[in-house]
Amino acid sequence: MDAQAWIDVTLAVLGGAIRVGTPFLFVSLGECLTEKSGRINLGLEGVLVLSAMAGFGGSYLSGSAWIGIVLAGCVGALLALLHGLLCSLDRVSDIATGIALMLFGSGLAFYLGKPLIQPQAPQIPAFALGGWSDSPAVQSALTINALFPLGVLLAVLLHIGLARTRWGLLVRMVGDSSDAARALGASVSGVRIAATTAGGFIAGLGGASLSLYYPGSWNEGLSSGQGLIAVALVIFARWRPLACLGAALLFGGAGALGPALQSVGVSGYYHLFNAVPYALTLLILLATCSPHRAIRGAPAELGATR
Amino acid sequence: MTAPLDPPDPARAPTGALALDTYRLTRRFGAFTALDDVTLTVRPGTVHALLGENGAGKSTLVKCVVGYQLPSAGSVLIDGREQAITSPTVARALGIGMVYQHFTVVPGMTVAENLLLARGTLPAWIDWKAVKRELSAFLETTPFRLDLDATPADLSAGEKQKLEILKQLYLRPRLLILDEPTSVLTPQEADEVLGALRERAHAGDCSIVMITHKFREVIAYADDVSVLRRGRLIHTGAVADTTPQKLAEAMVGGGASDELAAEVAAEIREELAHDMSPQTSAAGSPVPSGPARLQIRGLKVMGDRGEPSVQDFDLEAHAGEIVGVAGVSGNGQRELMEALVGQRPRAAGTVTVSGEAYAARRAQNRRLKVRSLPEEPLRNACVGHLSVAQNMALRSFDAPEYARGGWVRWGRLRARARAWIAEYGVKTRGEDAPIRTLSGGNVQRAVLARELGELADLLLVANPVFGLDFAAVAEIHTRLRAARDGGTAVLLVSEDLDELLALSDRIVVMSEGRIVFGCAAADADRHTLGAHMGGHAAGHGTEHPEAT
Amino acid sequence: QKALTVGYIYVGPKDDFGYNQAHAEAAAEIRKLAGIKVVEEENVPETNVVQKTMQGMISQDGAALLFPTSFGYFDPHMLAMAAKNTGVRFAHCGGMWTAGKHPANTGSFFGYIDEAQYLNGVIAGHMSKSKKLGFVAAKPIPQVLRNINAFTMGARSVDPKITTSVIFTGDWSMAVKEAEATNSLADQGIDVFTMHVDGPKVIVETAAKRGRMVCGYHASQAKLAPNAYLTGAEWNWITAYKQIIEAARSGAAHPNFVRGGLKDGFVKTSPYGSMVSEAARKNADAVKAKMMSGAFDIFGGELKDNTGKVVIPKGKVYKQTDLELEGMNYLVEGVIGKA
Amino acid sequence: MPAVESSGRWRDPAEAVLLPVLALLGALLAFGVFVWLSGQSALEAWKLLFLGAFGDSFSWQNTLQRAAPLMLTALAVALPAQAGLTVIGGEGALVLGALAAAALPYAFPALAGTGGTAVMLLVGAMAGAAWVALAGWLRQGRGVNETISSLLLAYLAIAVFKHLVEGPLRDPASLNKPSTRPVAETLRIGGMPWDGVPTDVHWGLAWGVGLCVAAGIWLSFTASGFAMRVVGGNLRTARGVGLPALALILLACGLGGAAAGLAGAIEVMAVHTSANASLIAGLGYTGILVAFVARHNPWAIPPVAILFGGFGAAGSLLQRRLGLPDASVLVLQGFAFVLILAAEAGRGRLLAARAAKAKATQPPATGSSNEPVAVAMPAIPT
Ligand SMILES: Nc1ncnc2c1ncn2[C@@H]1O[C@H](COP(=O)(O)OP(=O)(O)OP(=O)(O)O)[C@@H](O)[C@H]1O
Ligand SMILES: Nc1ncnc2c1ncn2[C@@H]1O[C@H](COP(=O)(O)OP(=O)(O)OP(=O)(O)O)[C@@H](O)[C@H]1O
Ligand SMILES: [Mg+2]
Ligand SMILES: [Mg+2]
Repeated sequence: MDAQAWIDVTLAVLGGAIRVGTPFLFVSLGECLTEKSGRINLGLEGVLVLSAMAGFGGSYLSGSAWIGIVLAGCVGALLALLHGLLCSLDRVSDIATGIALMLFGSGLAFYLGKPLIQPQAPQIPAFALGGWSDSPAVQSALTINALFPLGVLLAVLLHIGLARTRWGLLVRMVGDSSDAARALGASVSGVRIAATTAGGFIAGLGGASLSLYYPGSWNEGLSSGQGLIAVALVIFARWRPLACLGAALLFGGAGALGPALQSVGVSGYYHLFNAVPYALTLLILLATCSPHRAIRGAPAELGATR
Repeated sequence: MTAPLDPPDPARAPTGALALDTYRLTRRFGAFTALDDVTLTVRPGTVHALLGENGAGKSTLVKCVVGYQLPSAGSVLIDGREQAITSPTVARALGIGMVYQHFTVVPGMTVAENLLLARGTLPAWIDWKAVKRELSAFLETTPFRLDLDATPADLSAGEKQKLEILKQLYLRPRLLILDEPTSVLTPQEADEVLGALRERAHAGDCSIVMITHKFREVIAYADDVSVLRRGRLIHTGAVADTTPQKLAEAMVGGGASDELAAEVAAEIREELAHDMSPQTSAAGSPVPSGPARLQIRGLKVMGDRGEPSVQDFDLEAHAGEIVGVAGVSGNGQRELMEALVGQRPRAAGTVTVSGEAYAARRAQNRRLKVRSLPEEPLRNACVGHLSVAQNMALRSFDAPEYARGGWVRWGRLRARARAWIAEYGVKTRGEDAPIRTLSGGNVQRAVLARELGELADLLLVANPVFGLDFAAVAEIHTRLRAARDGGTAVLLVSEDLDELLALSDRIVVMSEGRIVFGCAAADADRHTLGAHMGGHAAGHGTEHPEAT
Repeated sequence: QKALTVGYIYVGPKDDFGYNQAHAEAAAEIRKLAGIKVVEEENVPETNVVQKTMQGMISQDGAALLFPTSFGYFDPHMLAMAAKNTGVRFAHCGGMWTAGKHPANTGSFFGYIDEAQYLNGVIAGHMSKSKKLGFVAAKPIPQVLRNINAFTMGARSVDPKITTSVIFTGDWSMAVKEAEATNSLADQGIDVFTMHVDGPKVIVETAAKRGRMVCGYHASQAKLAPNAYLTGAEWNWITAYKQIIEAARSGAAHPNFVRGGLKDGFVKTSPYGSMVSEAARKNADAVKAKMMSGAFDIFGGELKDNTGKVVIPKGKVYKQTDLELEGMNYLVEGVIGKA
Repeated sequence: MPAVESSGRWRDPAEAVLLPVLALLGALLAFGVFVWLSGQSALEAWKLLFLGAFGDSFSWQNTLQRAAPLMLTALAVALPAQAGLTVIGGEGALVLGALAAAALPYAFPALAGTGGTAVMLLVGAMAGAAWVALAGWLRQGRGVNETISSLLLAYLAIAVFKHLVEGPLRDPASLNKPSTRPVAETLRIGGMPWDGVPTDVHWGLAWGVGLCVAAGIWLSFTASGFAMRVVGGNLRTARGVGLPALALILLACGLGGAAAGLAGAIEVMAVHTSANASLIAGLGYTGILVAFVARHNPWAIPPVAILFGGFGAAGSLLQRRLGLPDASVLVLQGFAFVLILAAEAGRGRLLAARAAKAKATQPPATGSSNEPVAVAMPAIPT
């Protein structure tokens, strides 16, 4: 590989970080909020798929991508609400419920989405910030979909919100000590249901980014485990929204590596290159975790994750 | 919901101590009545102590007052007016604050955040600069010092308890309820805290209800005292008009057997004796010098956050003695016990049992006859969803007499479980009931049967009577003494100085993961021990116990 | 006359704008024929589940002719079922039926779609300004390699400087990877795309979004990108279906090895997009006419692969029907990538 | 609130069966409504569901054949769960098991006969065991959450599998379906006989049922099985009584992984005849659902796997007869899973009337003497 090829691959990875990373950003923010309240939602995979379908349908039927986005968020919130409600029943484990919702969400999405495989729907606009360069690679890396800035804003808002708003403190308290929350008269399951639902809304936006921007259509292979990986991203972001942004970008960039290498002629081993994001995630988790102590920042009520 | 709620405005809010009355307050859990028709009066501007055995209903009473639990019947009157206190929020609005029996600080949030949260009525947007200024100013007015940016994980148990109290003082409560606030404090700290609170009460700022098990505190700080037994109010009146002995009799009741009453009376005398006149009474028999059963050399253990929580730890226990380890909770006792019984890796040092390097493995436990009674047995020594019989089998299900060719002989184990249930008086619906459906004391009994059922050479014990009532305490203490007299070496870690003084032959004090003091129990004196527990005494390790 | 029940089995959704849709569209035509009953099942994995689906169509629905349409159904699944149901005919799409080796009640049909891909290449060669073409493919198997080679050779017949960059996604249907492959290639200045994956929709849309041109595959994707769609290589399965069904109805021997190209009506090309230049149309139409007359062979010597090795010696010409081509394992000169 | 204490011993098992059955009926009802809303007859759908799953011997074979690998992949979740770990990476163990079995003849071309089959199954099982045990070790030794790591490891295993099968190990003769070299006829696994006639249901079913029963017996009646349940029930307790927790957890993970690896090897030797990407059909993931619905109880896995197999078999018929999309089975499974979970909350309440009566007759926990006691000193009025 020559110098130009290195530059090209780097650019492609940077561009891919945003393109591929956008859904991860939203899902991991949604999961982060959910987990901050002391609950884990593996069902975000189902949320992602169902909301991608709903967003696409909404955009297609209404003719406006923005209506699609809102619909995607709402449908995501609804499914997550179901998770929240189920988990607040006695003896219902959140891991099992998450897996159930993964199945249920994808089933509904595939069933109801049949008529949506064919049509095209209005897409989310993108900002071309790379006009100053005449390299197509630079231009494409700097073509930013309108949802991405929204995601960044959300990350910042969540960061600030968790640190200095009443709701943020409440969510963190419930996630850290349900006894304390009860002693202060807060409704633990109420807060958890609300946080889970809000998390579902955010993850739903990730679904919209899949079906309405990248790759920009609805089909049954649209999500390939993004919702599940988000759970891993939240751990290595150590439950910090801004770090979720970084984790999502890193994972997105790693996902762009395989195709980028092939496009500059590094062929072979593509199955292995395509698995780089997973290997990277595992390595980072290995570096983050320790057998002797809980990860700093982990909500204490989150028994399932260490 | 969304309107910004203002912080309590000290200038406008009504101030002054509240009067509290409960009228025929009753609380039932299923068929069981935890609180039975209690009518109680707390005079404004006084410190009112609440006494009672474990499970007498003290916590239930105060939880009903603050709306954490709803009474099944009866009412609560504040300043003579009936109030429907349906949640802690309502209580807070009325000016009632409560320090719960168990910590309710949020471990992952800073001291400042914890204090702010306690205020209940948070503004939608938090201006941390202003809040911190306000909090610092507030801290100035209290006798405690805490770093606002520390997280509770960095605080000792005593500091956490102070934070709990600060959380309530910050609200400027007009009625403050404290459920066993001094159980994790050294005697000196307890004096400091209670003194400050009494001052406030007598200044007319607030009324105080204080639950405690320590007669010393009742006598020294309370104005009035009430005694609950099995959910009923047995006695209420001025402290000046009563004596500890009378209070104790009220707690235990005339219905108790003579033997038990004598036992209890002895325990109380001991406690008071240690309080009032240091260095008078000796506990236990003279220090024996049997063969060394347990030798700990240079032990180092890491805590949950990766910090050393036990270090340079040397200790020996000989056959036929009880070695008591005293200390304020959170000074490494938990980690020490865990490292000894194999629940936590040891970072350095050696542990030898009867001359053999000890790794807490199963075969070793069986051969060297090592047994343990950890604290919180349901969490540390049981599997909640397994049956009583299965839990009783945990030590021996793979021993030759109960397992043949890898197959467990459950029939035999169940028969033995039935025998133990009868012998140890475990109240259970049967040996097949999941052990988590048993009451705390009965779980303790079940574990005791398992661990003491066969004679041990070394017994590792931690807080064996925590949360138990007098009868259970007396029984467990008797069994521990019996084991000692039978030649067992007992290592007894306890946060209860009275228990240590009553049982031990030798006492060492643990502070910040090290042994800082040691002496024969006969020479032990409450105040010296307390000083070492608080880390106030002379430098670490100067009076090392291993001189014996 | 008793109705003939025909079963169709698809590996993906019937409306994927691609491989499965091409079959399902033709199956829908068949359904309209008198005396024919069609049963269908989609998203059937290539495990013993497909064996059960075949058996179910036979025992529960009375199917006498089955069309398992995915490569992976052939061996061992279809062969196993054929051995158990000797009275039922099996017509597999894409497999290599071999006389003597495979039972007589089975057969395979396929189309020489590389002809249409060659024509795609001719148009692409004319339309490309950067002289760099892109091919997004699933896996390096002979049918895919043959398409990549034909496309490249078509383009290089216009301008020998043209190269084709290939990206293998590794999966037949993986939307995000296909989009990412398209974008990576677009970043390299590639301006005409084609593909061989199950559902080309994502690639067509992504290329169009990037302002690139695209040649379709499997079915027509023209309406997805009217301003970017040059032409496309399409299946016309109805021809093969009718042949096989007629034989079943008349009781004639089961056609075991059915192949055909443009001139046989097995494949077709999409109508040219409005932006396709006159010169391009003319050139492509001329080649197409030769193909229709049977006078055009794509693969002839001397042909080198992209490592410089001669794969077809000088003077040697392969007819489309030559079985050597069905085992192609190289990428020709001008292709950037590794087989 | 206090949990209701059970009294009769029959109550718990009765409830454990009754609740999921009720939930299943609820799911069928919900599915009927769903079908009806999309314009089809619910009655017809129910009928076809039954016919397709259990209607005749063909349906039964269809159902059982689908159920067979699910029993093994469910064990890959249930056994680690018994030791306290939530592992969801059975798919990775399955593909590695398949890969190992298919690759073995490359190294030992002389393998043949029953012995050869046994060796291949063993090697497949060992490959799966190693992979899940790795997740277990990452948890115990490194503190990495095993749910996440097993998922990531599954993705990695699949990538390695595809790379090898479509690259270095590819049989050049496998043209359009890149595969390893086919397994020799003598090494393959055939159908189980029924009444002397071989059926379509291969011996994998026997392995599945056999291993589930073996696991059930092991957990209930042996010392090591009980030790593992103690580790899963309370790790601190297990350590406190000196059980070798790490070894037991690795054992549980290894055995679970071995079951999934075995499933992979059986898929190669009984179904696919070689290893190729068609193997990656989500059997590992469906196994997760089966294990969770069975509440990780090995005894419950076979019936639940048969239920899921039946769903699949019936879905096939629903598509062909009613033209419902293939996803309708997913919807039905989704309803069933969600409702079965929700029903768990009804535990101890379903048969509560009896329980309440039983409880009232129990003596209070705190003691037996409840008569009023003399007040030891005069109460001072305030
Ligand atoms: N949530 C509950 N469910 C069932 N029983 C309960 C519950 N809370 C308390 N009890 C029972 O009510 C009785 C009174 O409990 P309470 O906590 O008030 O005792 P206490 O006097 O505070 O004892 P301690 O000195 O141990 O704190 C006990 O028998 C206890 O087991
Ligand atoms: N999880 C549970 N399921 C069913 N019953 C329970 C459960 N937990 C507690 N109980 C019952 O609630 C009652 C109160 O239990 P608790 O542990 O508070 O008893 P206690 O009064 O403190 O007794 P002790 O003095 O022995 O500790 C007991 O009768 C116990 O059997
Ligand atoms: Mg209490
Ligand atoms: Mg108790």
